[in-house]
Amino acid sequence: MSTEAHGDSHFLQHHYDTPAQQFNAAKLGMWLFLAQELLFFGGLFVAYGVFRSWYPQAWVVGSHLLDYRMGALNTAVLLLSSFTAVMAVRSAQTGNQKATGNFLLATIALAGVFMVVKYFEYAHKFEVGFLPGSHFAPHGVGLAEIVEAARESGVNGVPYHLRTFFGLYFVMTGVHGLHVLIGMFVMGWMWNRNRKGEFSTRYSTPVEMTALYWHLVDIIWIFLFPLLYLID
Amino acid sequence: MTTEPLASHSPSSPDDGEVHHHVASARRHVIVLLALLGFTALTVGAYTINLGEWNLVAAVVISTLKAALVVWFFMELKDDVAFNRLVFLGAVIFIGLFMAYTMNDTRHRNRVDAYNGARVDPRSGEFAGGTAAGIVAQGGELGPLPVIAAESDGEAAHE
Amino acid sequence: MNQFSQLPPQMSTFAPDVDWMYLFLFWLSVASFVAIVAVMVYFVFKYRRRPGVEAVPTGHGNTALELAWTFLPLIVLAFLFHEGFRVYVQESVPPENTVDIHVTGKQWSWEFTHSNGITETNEAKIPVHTPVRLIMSSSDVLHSFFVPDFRIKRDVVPGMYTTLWFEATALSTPERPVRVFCAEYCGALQGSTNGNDRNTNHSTMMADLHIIPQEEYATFLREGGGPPAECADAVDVNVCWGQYIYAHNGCSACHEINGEAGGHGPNWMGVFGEEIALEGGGSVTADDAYIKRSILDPSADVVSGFGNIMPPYRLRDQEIDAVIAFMRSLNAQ
Amino acid sequence: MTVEAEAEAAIPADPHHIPEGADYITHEHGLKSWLTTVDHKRIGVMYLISILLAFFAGGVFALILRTELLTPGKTIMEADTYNEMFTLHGAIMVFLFIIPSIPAALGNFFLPIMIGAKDVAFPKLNLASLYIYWIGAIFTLIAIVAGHIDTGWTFYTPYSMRGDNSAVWMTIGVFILGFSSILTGLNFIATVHKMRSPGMHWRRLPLFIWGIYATAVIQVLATPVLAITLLLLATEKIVGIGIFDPALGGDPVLFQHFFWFYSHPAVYIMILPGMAIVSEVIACFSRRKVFGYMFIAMSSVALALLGFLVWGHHMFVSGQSEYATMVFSALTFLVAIPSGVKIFNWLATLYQGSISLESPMLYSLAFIALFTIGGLTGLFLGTLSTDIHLHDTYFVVAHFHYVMVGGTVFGFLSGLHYWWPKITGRLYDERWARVAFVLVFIGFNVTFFSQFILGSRGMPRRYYSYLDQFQPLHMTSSGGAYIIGVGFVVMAIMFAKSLKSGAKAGRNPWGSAGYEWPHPHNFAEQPVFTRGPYDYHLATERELFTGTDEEWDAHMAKKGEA
Repeated sequence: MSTEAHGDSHFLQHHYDTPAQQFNAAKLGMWLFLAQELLFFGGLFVAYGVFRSWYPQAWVVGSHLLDYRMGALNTAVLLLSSFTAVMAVRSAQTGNQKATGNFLLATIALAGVFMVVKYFEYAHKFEVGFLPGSHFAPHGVGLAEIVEAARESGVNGVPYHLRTFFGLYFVMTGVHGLHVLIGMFVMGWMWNRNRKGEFSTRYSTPVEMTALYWHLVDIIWIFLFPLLYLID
Repeated sequence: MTTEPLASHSPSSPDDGEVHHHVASARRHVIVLLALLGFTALTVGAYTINLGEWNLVAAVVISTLKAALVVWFFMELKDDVAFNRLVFLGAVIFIGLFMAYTMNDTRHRNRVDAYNGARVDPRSGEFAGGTAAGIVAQGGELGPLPVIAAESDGEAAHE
Repeated sequence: MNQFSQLPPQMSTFAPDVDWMYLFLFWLSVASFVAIVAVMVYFVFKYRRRPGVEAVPTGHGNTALELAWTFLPLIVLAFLFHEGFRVYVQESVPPENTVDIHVTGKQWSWEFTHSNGITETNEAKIPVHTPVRLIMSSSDVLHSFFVPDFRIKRDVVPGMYTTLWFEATALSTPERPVRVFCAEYCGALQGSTNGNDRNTNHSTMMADLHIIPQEEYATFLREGGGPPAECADAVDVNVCWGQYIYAHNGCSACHEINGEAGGHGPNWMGVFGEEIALEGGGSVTADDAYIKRSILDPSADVVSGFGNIMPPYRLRDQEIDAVIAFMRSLNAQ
Repeated sequence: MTVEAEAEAAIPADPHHIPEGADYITHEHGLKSWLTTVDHKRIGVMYLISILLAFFAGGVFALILRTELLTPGKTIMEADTYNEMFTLHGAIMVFLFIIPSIPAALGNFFLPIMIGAKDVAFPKLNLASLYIYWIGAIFTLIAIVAGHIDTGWTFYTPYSMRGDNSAVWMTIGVFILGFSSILTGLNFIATVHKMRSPGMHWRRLPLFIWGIYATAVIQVLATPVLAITLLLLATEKIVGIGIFDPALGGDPVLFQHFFWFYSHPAVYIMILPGMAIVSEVIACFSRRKVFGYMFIAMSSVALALLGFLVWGHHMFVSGQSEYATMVFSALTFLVAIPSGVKIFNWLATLYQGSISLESPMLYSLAFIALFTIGGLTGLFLGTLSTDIHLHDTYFVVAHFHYVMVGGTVFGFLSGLHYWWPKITGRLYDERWARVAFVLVFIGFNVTFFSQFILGSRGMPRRYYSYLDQFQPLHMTSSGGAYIIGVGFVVMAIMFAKSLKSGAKAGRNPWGSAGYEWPHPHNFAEQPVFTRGPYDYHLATERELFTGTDEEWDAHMAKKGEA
């Protein structure tokens, strides 16, 4: 119990002895949280694997109905945001308050770009009736797109389970999108705390934990992109 | 570690109770970012040249490499304690288990008995009860390609 | 032995193997349990706390002992797995040339369709000493086809086929048919008031298997089924047969025949030939054609005031005629 | 104002500081001080009250069920009401009582104390977990009030796709409860890793902590799969995404894989903490270090990990592939090994001990006997040929009640009696505690042993009505349930009297060498552990003294005179 450490370390909570202990506990806690996040998304990937192996034609045609250029753009955007997030952490660790704030803002902005692109993708699918499961009712341009996609992927007909593909597409990207939104919110909060000068070279834990979370969101997308958009 | 020169170690003693970060250089982060973007381009490239069966393998392998880069460098598992690595690895292993065992079932449901688990009764060609009426109506997994003539109606109805 | 273990009668070729395993496990368990509890009670008594007697410190344990009781049980467990799996494989792989019967589970009845196209509901004729394969599916929720006397069970799943096979080893009597239970929970009608009757909920979703001689089954396949034996002396065979179907095929779960209100379906008394209002407007005359349609495709014209809850019933034309005759006879009362 | 005083004022008051002469219950007053506390002991007590309420509700449903089953056909209610009752009994007992019971209530209270920490690693998160638990419970209540939830606690599709939306409320409730469980587990793992005092190395960790730690691993790794399962289920029900519903091309058997990937490991979330308590209690009442300490600790970890590999044994007759069935059956038998290791080591601990039979020990010895039955009947269900006959019958019902009630609940009661003086500062009437024990023990065996016989005779589970031939056994079972009910009423009165007028407990009424006993609350100063938690031959006379502080002073004075 080092009371002198408490004296000038307002960030140190009372049940910890040292800043290092507090940091290590926080980091372990965060990794455990990320582990549960992985398992959470893992369930979706298992469902994906099962139905992809059962209905390969639906998956190929469904994939051709997604615009891989938009997906690739979003991948690049998220990778870039991961970079700005890691730079925010670096700035916080080296005590550069201004750079920390700017990098956090850049990350939020890139996340925003991701969501805007996502919005356009969703809007189009809603428009032409590529809806999940029981609501799947393509019409107009959508029908033409299906004919085109079926021809491209060499499938002779409309796979019944396209609706399942879009069911999973919306759940997987939707749950991921929700995580992006939560990430934007948390980073905004961090930006505010940074503005108030709560972080220093001795204490930048919250920024680091937020960045860890953000990288995980990025990793999920790294897998979602080829699995959904790039199937031949 | 070959990447050691890129990182600068904090010189102070490790047991003074303070947090000692391995602050990595900005240069390393840029290199990792470029590698990630490169891999993305590679994935898209592999998609445009058709690899057939190997497409899935290529996609998953490249994605895993990308994820590994993020985890190892951006999330700094490289410099983290062994237990945190174990936590991450454990989560991945358990997802693998979940997937392996579930698909062990879903891919083998009709091995012992041709009828067992078959979605269509092979003798009568009849769909099992309780399936989507739509599948039955369409006479199988594949429905006919839609008639494009309906397009103009659909558009009109929508605008 | 069997009365001690409380197992049901052995009516299939699998039963002796399963029971042998059951009894082996039973005595293994009894022996293990008695040994463990005896040691525990003995220690508790022998080393009970007494003044002046201290516990002996544990020391560092005994690795050899630990390894022994970690790995020795594996031998027994491997044997259990092997024996259980051996019988399971037999149960999973039907022989060639089985007699096939299609089974459909639905809330809350079992339909058996024989190879001659005849469908029996909640009862089925089964030839003795013959491998029979059931090809099963469900038209609504999960059910499970469970025959304790045969020691077999398999879920009946909508959207896919599952199979079971067995060979019955003895004839059944009319008083004690081989009973089929539903072992996978499948619910009850909300607000149900007659939960004590057959085929109104999960716990009453039963069927009777009548194990008959092979020649009798062959005759049945060739010539088809007629009215039940109990209707042979009836004044009007068709009315009697219709009443039999009403009682045995699950109609009575929802349809009353006393002319009073209540029940989940329209009351049958006095309905035949009447003009009835339909759900969603319009009306129809309850004639032969309408009754037939509402048995085969109940969702087509639902009577006003009732939900679209009736599953389709696969009855043959003669059976439908019998049901209509029965309904007509109710008007006369 | 002096500089020192200014510095003092700048530091927020230490929420963990308890002034001399007060205890964690009395040092602050008022509802607000409880609802905003971050003290793990208070949070543990609030969990304890919450789970006991849930246990009461679940128990009432159980008695209603057993009353209905006194006769075939209608006894007191209709079939659909019965279906709702067993759904609520299962869901409340599993999600609101048994999963949070030992870890969240007793674990919260004792884990930090036993490792010499001031609190868990994340106290605010700990309080948040409690609130999340309450919110989940509220959603569950809404489901009960809003309508008709009759799917069984397993929510199997496509049955759960039908009916009204109360199933969605229930799903959301359980989804939220899952996060409470995850966050608690996460908190405990971080606490065990990062908050141990000097000298508390892994080979000294009390076995209770090992059990809670292994449980926490499952909570973190398995519960998120339940969360995604329920999310998919709710989405399927509201939007119809077509994953589990065969009417849309989905697969109902896939739902069972998803569900049991969580719910089988969850069985170990339930039983491991019970085993952990038994290890503590047996050591204390035998005055002896647990035999094969490391083997017991590692068997907990082994159970936690093996628990993930065997979920398919819930699906032997579901229509899954024979290949999967074979693998799952083989792996299932492996679970018997660590369970057996624990039982053998507990017996070996009794050998050459100094055994006394107070109520906590009675519950723990009963645990060993009942868990043995539960485990051995598990062999019937792991063996494929017998499982085909026994699956989905009362045999299964009896088996899991022997494990969950004979195991976990008896373990929980053992711990509750054992630590009651520590939590409340008061003693209870041992004679009445034993009367309650005898009633619960006898009632339990009457209730559930008859169900083994019912099951082997072919009585399926979840049956509202049954054939006449089963009636004598059903009546016996119901009679046993009433005896259990009486036993719990006696116990409740006994504990209430203890709270109201029980004698003041000493620091260590059982004379245990465990770390949690010799100090009034948490350790006043950070301790340095120099002996193991079961080293009776190394503990000081003061540490093992069973009386109050005043009695100790008198004792020392007498010694001085002599």
